[in-house]
Amino acid sequence: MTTVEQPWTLDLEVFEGPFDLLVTLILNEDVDLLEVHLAEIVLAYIERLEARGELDLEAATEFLILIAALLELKSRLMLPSDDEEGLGLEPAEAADELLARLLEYKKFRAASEWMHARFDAERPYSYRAAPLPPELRRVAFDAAEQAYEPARLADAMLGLLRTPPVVDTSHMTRITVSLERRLAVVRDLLASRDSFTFDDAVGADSDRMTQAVTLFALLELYKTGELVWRQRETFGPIEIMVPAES
Amino acid sequence: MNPIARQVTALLFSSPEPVSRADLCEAIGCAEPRLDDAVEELRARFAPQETGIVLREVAGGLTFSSDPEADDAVRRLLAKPRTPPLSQAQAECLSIVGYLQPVSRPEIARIRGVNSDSPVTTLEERGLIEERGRTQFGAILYRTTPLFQKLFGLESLKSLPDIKSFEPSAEDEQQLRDKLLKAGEQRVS
Amino acid sequence: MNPIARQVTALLFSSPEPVSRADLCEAIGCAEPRLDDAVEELRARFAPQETGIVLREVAGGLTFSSDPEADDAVRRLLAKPRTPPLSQAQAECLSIVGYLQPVSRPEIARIRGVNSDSPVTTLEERGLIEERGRTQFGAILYRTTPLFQKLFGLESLKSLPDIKSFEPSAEDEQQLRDKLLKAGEQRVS
Repeated sequence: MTTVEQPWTLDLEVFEGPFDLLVTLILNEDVDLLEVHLAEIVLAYIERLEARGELDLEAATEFLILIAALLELKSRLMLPSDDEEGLGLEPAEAADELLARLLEYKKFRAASEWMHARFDAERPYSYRAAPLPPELRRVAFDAAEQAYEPARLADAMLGLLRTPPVVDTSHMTRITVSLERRLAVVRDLLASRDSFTFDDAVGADSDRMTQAVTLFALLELYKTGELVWRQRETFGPIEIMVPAES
Repeated sequence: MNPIARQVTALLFSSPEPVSRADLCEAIGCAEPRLDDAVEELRARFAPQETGIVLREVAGGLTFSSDPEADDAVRRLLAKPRTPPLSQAQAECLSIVGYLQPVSRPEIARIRGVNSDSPVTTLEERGLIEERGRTQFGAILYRTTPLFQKLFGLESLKSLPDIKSFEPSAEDEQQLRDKLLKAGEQRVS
Repeated sequence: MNPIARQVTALLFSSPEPVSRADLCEAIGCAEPRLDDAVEELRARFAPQETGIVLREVAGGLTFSSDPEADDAVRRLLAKPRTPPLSQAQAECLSIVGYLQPVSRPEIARIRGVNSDSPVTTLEERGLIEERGRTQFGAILYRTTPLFQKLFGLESLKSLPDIKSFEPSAEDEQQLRDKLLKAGEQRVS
């Protein structure tokens, strides 16, 4: 396995959404995925969204979910399949599902390139912008005959009365961890102690989503200068500190 | 046709207003005498009973119009009854105005869960709905027109299909309105 | 030009929208074969680099546009900014609506993996897509508009390239699968 000396850089400007990024990432021949630090990509991606002035937590969450799917795939591959209990999908199925979605996305991505090319090719054609005179836009009352069915109005009304069913989100509790809440927890810790560890910040029996969102909260606070952190050894505890006054 | 004459043709075709010779020269980037030559060529090419389009020199400059020999056909084409099929957005707005009238634009948008200015304007242009006063906050209220009844073959507004038979809880107009607003909010959230 | 060709020219010039062959026949009062001959004559007359106006067959009908060779001059005259290009997000949403119509916002978001409300709204504002009914759960469904066909030079939706031509090849698929599994395995270490 080759070692990549030069950190691989990713021009995030060109990506639309996490599928786009993932497809590229996975298919890029020059990239050894071992060398790609997912955390850096997450950070760069979020920063890009923020720089564009559209840090949309929903989009950020979608992205985290996608990255999580990749990590989850990995973790499931670690387990012998008969050990799996209560997990909805077998690893192969999980991979198939992700693959199917990536392929579907890739198809429309290709179609969008055709749309771009066609749109550009057609732009130099100008059509006449001479609208109909207002008197020709409606039928004269005397000449009017029945043209529409009243049932159409009732159908439209009934459509408007329908409401979406209440969606059962119990299986999604993992992603209801709020960034604001995690930020508050970390800030409280910073206010009460000089230093603490990542494990302190997430709590003893936290789930993966809490860990991911807490990490995101730490990245945010690191960026704003509210904290510094260090990890003395690989896989060692992450220490978080209030920055020294300069 | 020579290239400048072709450009003049494209310009006159694209502009909704007559164009002065000075503006034509500037847009094309050519000198006035060369433009005059091109206009002469166009005058012959787009003469009456030549192509169906005629070149005219009016107060503001040069312009094209359709050849008067085709007036009857043009009228037949454009004066066809303007009753194109209703889009879904238009049908929804029309049914809201039909059943709840008078109703304001913001209320229509709340019920549908999306901005509805464009379909409302089209319905008004087509004469299916009209303004009828304003709310206390100044929003325009709409109601249906007699033309609406004629185009739907309705003797009166009472002949609108009965919603109660589908939606028994919508006893009266106020209940229907409340239900619709609630459904609209749920769809948006 | 023969009289029917002249009438067709006048009609296409006057109508703000493309006109179907059937409507042309009806307005002129002529049989379809004679119309077809006239259209052939127009096609030669209003070919690119002939007169500055070109005949186009789009959105289910015939229409004129200015010749692309005059694009720069037209823009200078009308002081028209170039139509803003499609953003990548808009192009993806437009492809999904174009091929899957009618399709709802949540479905578009599912395929793209990101919330797509903003590009969908922009496409609607640009007149390229429009509402077409609702799903059984009340989500608005979208389809493309005739303007989409016009701006993309499509005679009808059937003129879109076969969606199969965009499907990743079996080779691509295999490669993606291998790499995906490999990515999963590598991460185990």
